[in-house]
Amino acid sequence: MKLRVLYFARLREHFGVAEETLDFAGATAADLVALLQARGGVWAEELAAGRAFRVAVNQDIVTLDAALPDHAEVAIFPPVTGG
Amino acid sequence: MKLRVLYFARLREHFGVAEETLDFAGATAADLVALLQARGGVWAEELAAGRAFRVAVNQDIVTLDAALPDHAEVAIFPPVTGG
Amino acid sequence: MKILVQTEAFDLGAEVDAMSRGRTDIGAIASFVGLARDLNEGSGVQAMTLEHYPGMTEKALAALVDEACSRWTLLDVTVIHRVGRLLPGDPIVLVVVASQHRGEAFAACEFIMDYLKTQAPFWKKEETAEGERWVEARSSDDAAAARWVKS
Amino acid sequence: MKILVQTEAFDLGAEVDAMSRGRTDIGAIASFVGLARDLNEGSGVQAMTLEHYPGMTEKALAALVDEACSRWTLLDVTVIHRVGRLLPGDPIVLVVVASQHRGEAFAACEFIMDYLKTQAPFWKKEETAEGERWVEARSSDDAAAARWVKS
Repeated sequence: MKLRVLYFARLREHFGVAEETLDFAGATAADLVALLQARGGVWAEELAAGRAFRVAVNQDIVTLDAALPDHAEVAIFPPVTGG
Repeated sequence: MKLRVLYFARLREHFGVAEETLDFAGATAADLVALLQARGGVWAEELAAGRAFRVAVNQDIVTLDAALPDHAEVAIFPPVTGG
Repeated sequence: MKILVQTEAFDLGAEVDAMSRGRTDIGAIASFVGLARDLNEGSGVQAMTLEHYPGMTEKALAALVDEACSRWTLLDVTVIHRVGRLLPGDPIVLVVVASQHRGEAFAACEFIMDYLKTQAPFWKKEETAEGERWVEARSSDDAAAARWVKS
Repeated sequence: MKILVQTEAFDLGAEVDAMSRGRTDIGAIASFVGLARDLNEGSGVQAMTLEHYPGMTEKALAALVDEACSRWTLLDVTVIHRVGRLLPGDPIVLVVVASQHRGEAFAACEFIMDYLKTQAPFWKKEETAEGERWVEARSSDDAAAARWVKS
Protein backbone atom coordinates (compact mmCIF):
# COMPACT_ATOMS: atom_id res chain seq x y z
CA MET A 1 0.00 0.00 0.00
CA LYS A 2 0.95 3.64 -0.27
CA LEU A 3 1.31 5.91 2.75
CA ARG A 4 1.82 9.64 3.02
CA VAL A 5 4.04 10.21 6.06
CA LEU A 6 4.42 13.61 7.76
CA TYR A 7 6.95 14.71 10.38
CA PHE A 8 6.65 17.73 12.66
CA ALA A 9 8.71 19.91 14.97
CA ARG A 10 11.93 18.35 16.32
CA LEU A 11 11.45 15.18 14.26
CA ARG A 12 10.97 17.15 11.03
CA GLU A 13 14.20 19.04 11.73
CA HIS A 14 16.24 16.00 12.77
CA PHE A 15 15.03 13.84 9.89
CA GLY A 16 15.46 16.72 7.47
CA VAL A 17 12.17 15.87 5.82
CA ALA A 18 8.64 17.21 6.33
CA GLU A 19 6.75 14.72 4.19
CA GLU A 20 7.32 11.62 2.11
CA THR A 21 5.33 8.98 0.25
CA LEU A 22 6.18 5.37 1.04
CA ASP A 23 5.39 1.97 -0.37
CA PHE A 24 4.52 -0.03 2.70
CA ALA A 25 4.19 -3.79 3.05
CA GLY A 26 3.39 -3.88 6.79
CA ALA A 27 0.08 -3.65 8.60
CA THR A 28 0.34 -1.47 11.71
CA ALA A 29 1.83 1.79 12.95
CA ALA A 30 4.45 -0.31 14.78
CA ASP A 31 5.47 -1.90 11.46
CA LEU A 32 5.94 1.57 9.94
CA VAL A 33 8.00 2.73 12.92
CA ALA A 34 10.20 -0.39 12.61
CA LEU A 35 10.70 0.33 8.88
CA LEU A 36 11.80 3.89 9.67
CA GLN A 37 14.05 2.82 12.56
CA ALA A 38 15.81 0.45 10.16
CA ARG A 39 17.08 3.51 8.25
CA GLY A 40 19.55 3.94 11.15
CA GLY A 41 21.11 7.25 12.25
CA VAL A 42 18.70 9.87 13.52
CA TRP A 43 15.79 7.62 12.53
CA ALA A 44 16.94 4.82 14.81
CA GLU A 45 17.73 7.31 17.54
CA GLU A 46 14.52 9.35 17.55
CA LEU A 47 12.19 6.37 17.14
CA ALA A 48 13.97 4.07 19.60
CA ALA A 49 11.89 2.23 22.16
CA GLY A 50 11.38 4.50 25.15
CA ARG A 51 11.59 7.75 23.16
CA ALA A 52 8.45 9.87 23.43
CA PHE A 53 6.77 10.33 20.07
CA ARG A 54 3.19 10.24 18.88
CA VAL A 55 1.61 8.71 15.78
CA ALA A 56 -1.56 10.04 14.13
CA VAL A 57 -3.42 8.19 11.39
CA ASN A 58 -5.66 10.33 9.23
CA GLN A 59 -5.29 13.07 11.85
CA ASP A 60 -6.29 11.06 14.90
CA ILE A 61 -3.70 10.05 17.48
CA VAL A 62 -3.43 6.25 17.65
CA THR A 63 -1.51 3.61 19.55
CA LEU A 64 1.24 1.64 17.81
CA ASP A 65 -0.97 -1.39 17.27
CA ALA A 66 -3.32 0.61 15.02
CA ALA A 67 -3.81 -0.78 11.50
CA LEU A 68 -2.82 1.53 8.64
CA PRO A 69 -5.34 1.78 5.80
CA ASP A 70 -4.12 2.17 2.23
CA HIS A 71 -3.40 5.81 1.30
CA ALA A 72 -3.43 6.76 4.98
CA GLU A 73 -1.96 10.09 6.08
CA VAL A 74 0.37 9.08 8.91
CA ALA A 75 2.05 11.73 11.07
CA ILE A 76 4.89 11.17 13.54
CA PHE A 77 5.69 13.96 15.99
CA PRO A 78 6.94 14.76 19.50
CA PRO A 79 4.52 15.22 22.42
CA VAL A 80 2.61 18.45 21.82
CA THR A 81 3.47 21.71 23.58
CA GLY A 82 0.91 24.28 22.45
CA GLY A 83 -1.16 26.76 24.39
CA MET B 1 -23.12 53.98 74.32
CA LYS B 2 -24.10 55.34 70.93
CA LEU B 3 -24.46 53.16 67.83
CA ARG B 4 -24.99 54.04 64.18
CA VAL B 5 -27.21 51.33 62.72
CA LEU B 6 -27.61 50.78 58.97
CA TYR B 7 -30.15 48.61 57.12
CA PHE B 8 -29.87 47.38 53.55
CA ALA B 9 -31.92 45.85 50.76
CA ARG B 10 -35.15 44.10 51.83
CA LEU B 11 -34.65 45.07 55.49
CA ARG B 12 -34.17 48.75 54.62
CA GLU B 13 -37.39 48.66 52.61
CA HIS B 14 -39.45 46.76 55.18
CA PHE B 15 -38.23 48.82 58.12
CA GLY B 16 -38.65 52.03 56.14
CA VAL B 17 -35.34 53.33 57.44
CA ALA B 18 -31.82 53.23 55.99
CA GLU B 19 -29.92 54.51 59.02
CA GLU B 20 -30.50 55.56 62.64
CA THR B 21 -28.47 56.51 65.70
CA LEU B 22 -29.33 54.63 68.90
CA ASP B 23 -28.53 54.93 72.57
CA PHE B 24 -27.66 51.38 73.52
CA ALA B 25 -27.32 49.89 77.00
CA GLY B 26 -26.53 46.32 75.91
CA ALA B 27 -23.23 44.66 75.12
CA THR B 28 -23.52 42.36 72.09
CA ALA B 29 -25.01 42.19 68.61
CA ALA B 30 -27.61 39.80 70.04
CA ASP B 31 -28.64 42.46 72.59
CA LEU B 32 -29.10 44.98 69.75
CA VAL B 33 -31.18 42.52 67.73
CA ALA B 34 -33.35 41.86 70.83
CA LEU B 35 -33.85 45.63 71.28
CA LEU B 36 -34.96 45.97 67.66
CA GLN B 37 -37.22 42.88 67.79
CA ALA B 38 -38.96 44.46 70.79
CA ARG B 39 -40.25 47.21 68.48
CA GLY B 40 -42.71 44.58 67.20
CA GLY B 41 -44.31 44.57 63.72
CA VAL B 42 -41.91 44.20 60.81
CA TRP B 43 -38.98 44.40 63.24
CA ALA B 44 -40.12 41.38 65.23
CA GLU B 45 -40.95 39.56 62.00
CA GLU B 46 -37.72 40.17 60.03
CA LEU B 47 -35.40 39.63 63.00
CA ALA B 48 -37.19 36.58 64.45
CA ALA B 49 -35.07 33.57 65.38
CA GLY B 50 -34.60 31.44 62.29
CA ARG B 51 -34.82 34.33 59.81
CA ALA B 52 -31.69 34.73 57.71
CA PHE B 53 -29.99 38.07 58.30
CA ARG B 54 -26.38 39.17 58.74
CA VAL B 55 -24.82 41.64 61.17
CA ALA B 56 -21.64 43.60 60.38
CA VAL B 57 -19.77 45.65 62.99
CA ASN B 58 -17.52 48.36 61.60
CA GLN B 59 -17.90 46.69 58.19
CA ASP B 60 -16.91 43.17 59.17
CA ILE B 61 -19.52 40.41 59.34
CA VAL B 62 -19.78 39.09 62.91
CA THR B 63 -21.69 36.46 64.83
CA LEU B 64 -24.44 37.52 67.25
CA ASP B 65 -22.21 37.09 70.31
CA ALA B 66 -19.87 39.85 69.07
CA ALA B 67 -19.37 42.77 71.49
CA LEU B 68 -20.35 46.21 70.17
CA PRO B 69 -17.82 48.99 70.81
CA ASP B 70 -19.04 52.53 71.54
CA HIS B 71 -19.73 54.51 68.34
CA ALA B 72 -19.74 51.30 66.32
CA GLU B 73 -21.23 51.26 62.82
CA VAL B 74 -23.55 48.26 62.90
CA ALA B 75 -25.25 47.03 59.72
CA ILE B 76 -28.08 44.52 59.50
CA PHE B 77 -28.90 43.04 56.11
CA PRO B 78 -30.17 39.96 54.26
CA PRO B 79 -27.75 37.32 52.92
CA VAL B 80 -25.84 38.89 50.02
CA THR B 81 -26.72 38.22 46.38
CA GLY B 82 -24.16 40.06 44.25
CA GLY B 83 -22.10 38.97 41.28
CA MET C 1 -4.45 45.29 42.23
CA LYS C 2 -7.52 47.25 41.16
CA ILE C 3 -10.91 47.13 42.86
CA LEU C 4 -13.79 49.29 41.68
CA VAL C 5 -17.50 49.60 42.45
CA GLN C 6 -19.16 51.72 39.78
CA THR C 7 -22.41 52.36 37.91
CA GLU C 8 -20.72 52.58 34.48
CA ALA C 9 -20.01 49.62 32.21
CA PHE C 10 -16.50 48.14 32.21
CA ASP C 11 -14.35 47.09 29.26
CA LEU C 12 -12.91 43.57 29.61
CA GLY C 13 -10.48 43.97 26.72
CA ALA C 14 -9.14 47.29 28.06
CA GLU C 15 -8.70 45.87 31.58
CA VAL C 16 -6.80 42.82 30.32
CA ASP C 17 -4.66 44.97 28.01
CA ALA C 18 -3.84 47.36 30.85
CA MET C 19 -2.83 44.42 33.02
CA SER C 20 -0.52 42.80 30.48
CA ARG C 21 0.87 45.81 28.57
CA GLY C 22 4.65 46.08 28.80
CA ARG C 23 4.97 42.89 30.86
CA THR C 24 6.66 39.71 29.74
CA ASP C 25 6.34 37.68 32.95
CA ILE C 26 2.62 36.89 32.69
CA GLY C 27 1.84 33.48 31.22
CA ALA C 28 -1.87 33.24 32.00
CA ILE C 29 -4.82 35.60 32.36
CA ALA C 30 -8.09 34.07 33.50
CA SER C 31 -11.12 36.31 33.47
CA PHE C 32 -14.79 36.17 34.26
CA VAL C 33 -17.73 38.36 33.31
CA GLY C 34 -21.10 37.88 35.00
CA LEU C 35 -24.09 39.20 33.06
CA ALA C 36 -27.70 40.01 33.88
CA ARG C 37 -30.01 37.31 32.52
CA ASP C 38 -33.60 37.75 31.42
CA LEU C 39 -34.72 34.71 33.36
CA ASN C 40 -34.28 33.77 37.02
CA GLU C 41 -36.14 31.25 39.17
CA GLY C 42 -38.39 30.55 36.20
CA SER C 43 -39.79 34.02 35.56
CA GLY C 44 -38.85 36.83 33.22
CA VAL C 45 -36.63 39.63 34.49
CA GLN C 46 -37.08 43.02 32.82
CA ALA C 47 -34.37 44.82 34.79
CA MET C 48 -32.52 44.61 38.08
CA THR C 49 -31.10 47.07 40.57
CA LEU C 50 -27.93 46.33 42.50
CA GLU C 51 -27.63 47.90 45.95
CA HIS C 52 -24.44 47.74 48.02
CA TYR C 53 -22.96 48.88 51.33
CA PRO C 54 -20.48 51.63 50.41
CA GLY C 55 -17.31 51.30 52.40
CA MET C 56 -17.81 47.71 53.46
CA THR C 57 -18.04 46.60 49.83
CA GLU C 58 -14.56 47.86 48.96
CA LYS C 59 -13.20 46.45 52.22
CA ALA C 60 -14.76 43.03 51.61
CA LEU C 61 -13.51 42.89 48.01
CA ALA C 62 -9.99 43.91 49.10
CA ALA C 63 -10.05 41.22 51.79
CA LEU C 64 -11.00 38.49 49.35
CA VAL C 65 -8.38 39.60 46.81
CA ASP C 66 -5.80 39.55 49.64
CA GLU C 67 -6.94 36.06 50.56
CA ALA C 68 -6.55 34.94 46.92
CA CYS C 69 -3.04 36.44 46.83
CA SER C 70 -2.11 34.54 49.97
CA ARG C 71 -3.32 31.23 48.50
CA TRP C 72 -1.81 31.54 45.01
CA THR C 73 1.15 33.31 43.39
CA LEU C 74 -0.63 36.03 41.42
CA LEU C 75 0.86 38.83 39.35
CA ASP C 76 -2.20 41.10 39.24
CA VAL C 77 -5.93 41.10 40.01
CA THR C 78 -8.75 43.39 38.86
CA VAL C 79 -12.28 43.26 40.29
CA ILE C 80 -15.00 45.61 39.04
CA HIS C 81 -18.59 45.32 40.26
CA ARG C 82 -21.39 47.47 38.95
CA VAL C 83 -24.25 48.86 41.03
CA GLY C 84 -27.48 50.61 40.08
CA ARG C 85 -30.07 49.59 37.50
CA LEU C 86 -29.07 47.06 34.85
CA LEU C 87 -30.88 45.43 31.94
CA PRO C 88 -30.73 41.81 30.74
CA GLY C 89 -27.50 41.32 28.80
CA ASP C 90 -25.67 44.01 30.78
CA PRO C 91 -22.38 42.93 32.37
CA ILE C 92 -22.47 43.06 36.19
CA VAL C 93 -19.12 41.90 37.46
CA LEU C 94 -15.59 41.46 36.10
CA VAL C 95 -12.73 39.50 37.65
CA VAL C 96 -9.34 39.29 35.91
CA VAL C 97 -6.39 37.37 37.37
CA ALA C 98 -2.86 37.26 35.94
CA SER C 99 -0.34 34.63 36.94
CA GLN C 100 2.66 32.80 35.55
CA HIS C 101 0.71 29.58 35.13
CA ARG C 102 -2.87 28.87 34.17
CA GLY C 103 -3.81 26.62 37.09
CA GLU C 104 -3.30 29.42 39.60
CA ALA C 105 -5.06 32.01 37.44
CA PHE C 106 -8.14 29.81 36.98
CA ALA C 107 -8.33 28.79 40.64
CA ALA C 108 -7.93 32.33 41.97
CA CYS C 109 -10.47 33.75 39.50
CA GLU C 110 -13.10 31.18 40.47
CA PHE C 111 -12.28 31.56 44.18
CA ILE C 112 -12.78 35.34 43.99
CA MET C 113 -16.15 34.93 42.24
CA ASP C 114 -17.34 32.27 44.69
CA TYR C 115 -16.36 34.37 47.70
CA LEU C 116 -17.71 37.56 46.18
CA LYS C 117 -21.10 35.85 45.79
CA THR C 118 -21.30 35.04 49.50
CA GLN C 119 -19.08 37.63 51.26
CA ALA C 120 -19.45 40.98 49.49
CA PRO C 121 -22.44 43.15 50.47
CA PHE C 122 -24.37 43.42 47.20
CA TRP C 123 -28.08 42.78 46.84
CA LYS C 124 -30.11 42.34 43.67
CA LYS C 125 -33.69 43.42 43.20
CA GLU C 126 -35.42 42.17 40.07
CA GLU C 127 -38.25 43.78 38.12
CA THR C 128 -40.63 41.19 36.71
CA ALA C 129 -44.10 41.33 35.15
CA GLU C 130 -45.45 40.45 38.62
CA GLY C 131 -43.60 43.33 40.29
CA GLU C 132 -40.33 43.76 42.12
CA ARG C 133 -38.61 41.07 44.18
CA TRP C 134 -35.37 40.82 46.11
CA VAL C 135 -33.23 37.94 44.93
CA GLU C 136 -32.78 35.29 47.63
CA ALA C 137 -29.32 33.94 48.40
CA ARG C 138 -28.68 30.56 46.74
CA SER C 139 -27.55 27.51 48.65
CA SER C 140 -25.52 26.59 45.53
CA ASP C 141 -23.45 29.74 46.07
CA ASP C 142 -22.80 28.79 49.69
CA ALA C 143 -21.75 25.34 48.49
CA ALA C 144 -19.43 26.83 45.86
CA ALA C 145 -17.73 29.05 48.46
CA ALA C 146 -17.49 26.19 50.95
CA ARG C 147 -15.31 24.25 48.48
CA TRP C 148 -12.48 26.67 49.23
CA VAL C 149 -12.52 26.31 53.02
CA LYS C 150 -9.23 24.79 54.08
CA SER C 151 -9.69 21.61 56.02
CA MET D 1 -18.80 27.80 18.13
CA LYS D 2 -15.75 29.43 16.58
CA ILE D 3 -12.35 27.78 16.17
CA LEU D 4 -9.47 29.58 14.49
CA VAL D 5 -5.76 28.96 13.95
CA GLN D 6 -4.10 32.15 12.77
CA THR D 7 -0.87 34.14 12.74
CA GLU D 8 -2.56 37.44 13.60
CA ALA D 9 -3.26 38.68 17.12
CA PHE D 10 -6.76 38.23 18.52
CA ASP D 11 -8.93 40.70 20.44
CA LEU D 12 -10.36 39.26 23.67
CA GLY D 13 -12.80 42.14 24.19
CA ALA D 14 -14.12 41.88 20.64
CA GLU D 15 -14.55 38.10 20.89
CA VAL D 16 -16.47 38.35 24.18
CA ASP D 17 -18.60 41.22 22.85
CA ALA D 18 -19.43 39.25 19.70
CA MET D 19 -20.44 36.28 21.83
CA SER D 20 -22.75 38.19 24.16
CA ARG D 21 -24.15 40.92 21.90
CA GLY D 22 -27.91 40.79 21.55
CA ARG D 23 -28.24 37.85 23.95
CA THR D 24 -29.93 37.93 27.33
CA ASP D 25 -29.60 34.25 28.26
CA ILE D 26 -25.87 34.25 29.09
CA GLY D 27 -25.10 34.60 32.79
CA ALA D 28 -21.39 33.79 32.77
CA ILE D 29 -18.45 34.18 30.40
CA ALA D 30 -15.16 32.62 31.50
CA SER D 31 -12.14 33.34 29.37
CA PHE D 32 -8.46 32.56 29.25
CA VAL D 33 -5.53 34.14 27.46
CA GLY D 34 -2.16 32.38 27.40
CA LEU D 35 0.83 34.65 26.75
CA ALA D 36 4.45 34.12 25.73
CA ARG D 37 6.75 34.61 28.73
CA ASP D 38 10.33 35.80 28.65
CA LEU D 39 11.45 33.00 30.94
CA ASN D 40 11.00 29.22 30.70
CA GLU D 41 12.88 26.40 32.40
CA GLY D 42 15.12 29.01 34.00
CA SER D 43 16.54 30.69 30.90
CA GLY D 44 15.59 33.78 28.96
CA VAL D 45 13.35 33.44 25.92
CA GLN D 46 13.80 36.08 23.20
CA ALA D 47 11.12 34.77 20.87
CA MET D 48 9.25 31.58 20.06
CA THR D 49 7.85 29.97 16.95
CA LEU D 50 4.68 27.91 17.05
CA GLU D 51 4.38 25.11 14.51
CA HIS D 52 1.21 23.09 14.02
CA TYR D 53 -0.27 20.31 11.92
CA PRO D 54 -2.73 22.02 9.56
CA GLY D 55 -5.90 20.00 9.25
CA MET D 56 -5.39 17.90 12.34
CA THR D 57 -5.19 21.00 14.53
CA GLU D 58 -8.64 22.22 13.60
CA LYS D 59 -10.00 18.68 13.91
CA ALA D 60 -8.45 18.20 17.36
CA LEU D 61 -9.72 21.58 18.61
CA ALA D 62 -13.22 20.85 17.30
CA ALA D 63 -13.17 17.46 19.02
CA LEU D 64 -12.23 18.92 22.38
CA VAL D 65 -14.85 21.69 22.11
CA ASP D 66 -17.43 18.98 21.28
CA GLU D 67 -16.29 17.02 24.32
CA ALA D 68 -16.68 20.13 26.51
CA CYS D 69 -20.19 20.68 25.11
CA SER D 70 -21.11 17.10 25.94
CA ARG D 71 -19.91 17.48 29.53
CA TRP D 72 -21.44 20.89 30.34
CA THR D 73 -24.39 22.96 29.15
CA LEU D 74 -22.63 25.68 27.19
CA LEU D 75 -24.12 28.52 25.16
CA ASP D 76 -21.06 29.34 23.04
CA VAL D 77 -17.33 28.61 22.80
CA THR D 78 -14.51 30.42 20.97
CA VAL D 79 -10.98 29.03 20.65
CA ILE D 80 -8.25 30.95 18.81
CA HIS D 81 -4.66 29.69 18.70
CA ARG D 82 -1.86 31.63 17.07
CA VAL D 83 1.01 30.09 15.10
CA GLY D 84 4.23 31.53 13.73
CA ARG D 85 6.82 33.67 15.50
CA LEU D 86 5.80 35.40 18.72
CA LEU D 87 7.62 37.66 21.18
CA PRO D 88 7.46 37.67 24.98
CA GLY D 89 4.24 39.37 26.06
CA ASP D 90 2.40 38.31 22.90
CA PRO D 91 -0.89 36.47 23.42
CA ILE D 92 -0.79 32.89 22.11
CA VAL D 93 -4.14 31.30 22.82
CA LEU D 94 -7.67 32.45 23.66
CA VAL D 95 -10.53 30.36 25.04
CA VAL D 96 -13.92 31.95 25.78
CA VAL D 97 -16.87 29.96 27.16
CA ALA D 98 -20.39 31.28 27.71
CA SER D 99 -22.91 29.51 29.91
CA GLN D 100 -25.92 30.26 32.09
CA HIS D 101 -23.95 29.67 35.28
CA ARG D 102 -20.37 30.37 36.25
CA GLY D 103 -19.43 26.89 37.47
CA GLU D 104 -19.94 25.38 34.03
CA ALA D 105 -18.19 28.24 32.23
CA PHE D 106 -15.10 28.00 34.47
CA ALA D 107 -14.90 24.20 34.31
CA ALA D 108 -15.30 24.04 30.52
CA CYS D 109 -12.76 26.83 29.93
CA GLU D 110 -10.14 25.11 32.08
CA PHE D 111 -10.95 21.70 30.56
CA ILE D 112 -10.45 23.05 27.03
CA MET D 113 -7.09 24.59 27.97
CA ASP D 114 -5.90 21.43 29.73
CA TYR D 115 -6.88 19.22 26.81
CA LEU D 116 -5.52 21.67 24.24
CA LYS D 117 -2.14 21.51 25.99
CA THR D 118 -1.93 17.74 25.61
CA GLN D 119 -4.15 16.88 22.61
CA ALA D 120 -3.79 19.58 19.97
CA PRO D 121 -0.79 19.34 17.60
CA PHE D 122 1.12 22.53 18.37
CA TRP D 123 4.85 22.68 19.08
CA LYS D 124 6.86 25.56 20.50
CA LYS D 125 10.45 26.34 19.62
CA GLU D 126 12.16 28.94 21.78
CA GLU D 127 15.00 31.29 20.84
CA THR D 128 17.38 31.84 23.75
CA ALA D 129 20.84 33.35 24.12
CA GLU D 130 22.20 29.78 23.87
CA GLY D 131 20.35 29.10 20.62
CA GLU D 132 17.08 27.49 19.63
CA ARG D 133 15.38 24.69 21.53
CA TRP D 134 12.14 22.78 21.19
CA VAL D 135 9.98 23.01 24.30
CA GLU D 136 9.55 19.62 25.97
CA ALA D 137 6.09 18.46 27.03
CA ARG D 138 5.44 18.98 30.75
CA SER D 139 4.31 16.21 33.03
CA SER D 140 2.28 18.88 34.89
CA ASP D 141 0.20 19.35 31.71
CA ASP D 142 -0.44 15.61 31.50
CA ALA D 143 -1.49 15.68 35.16
CA ALA D 144 -3.82 18.64 34.54
CA ALA D 145 -5.50 16.86 31.62
CA ALA D 146 -5.74 13.59 33.56
CA ARG D 147 -7.94 15.33 36.17
CA TRP D 148 -10.76 15.37 33.62
CA VAL D 149 -10.72 11.67 32.77
CA LYS D 150 -14.01 10.18 33.88
CA SER D 151 -13.52 7.34 36.32
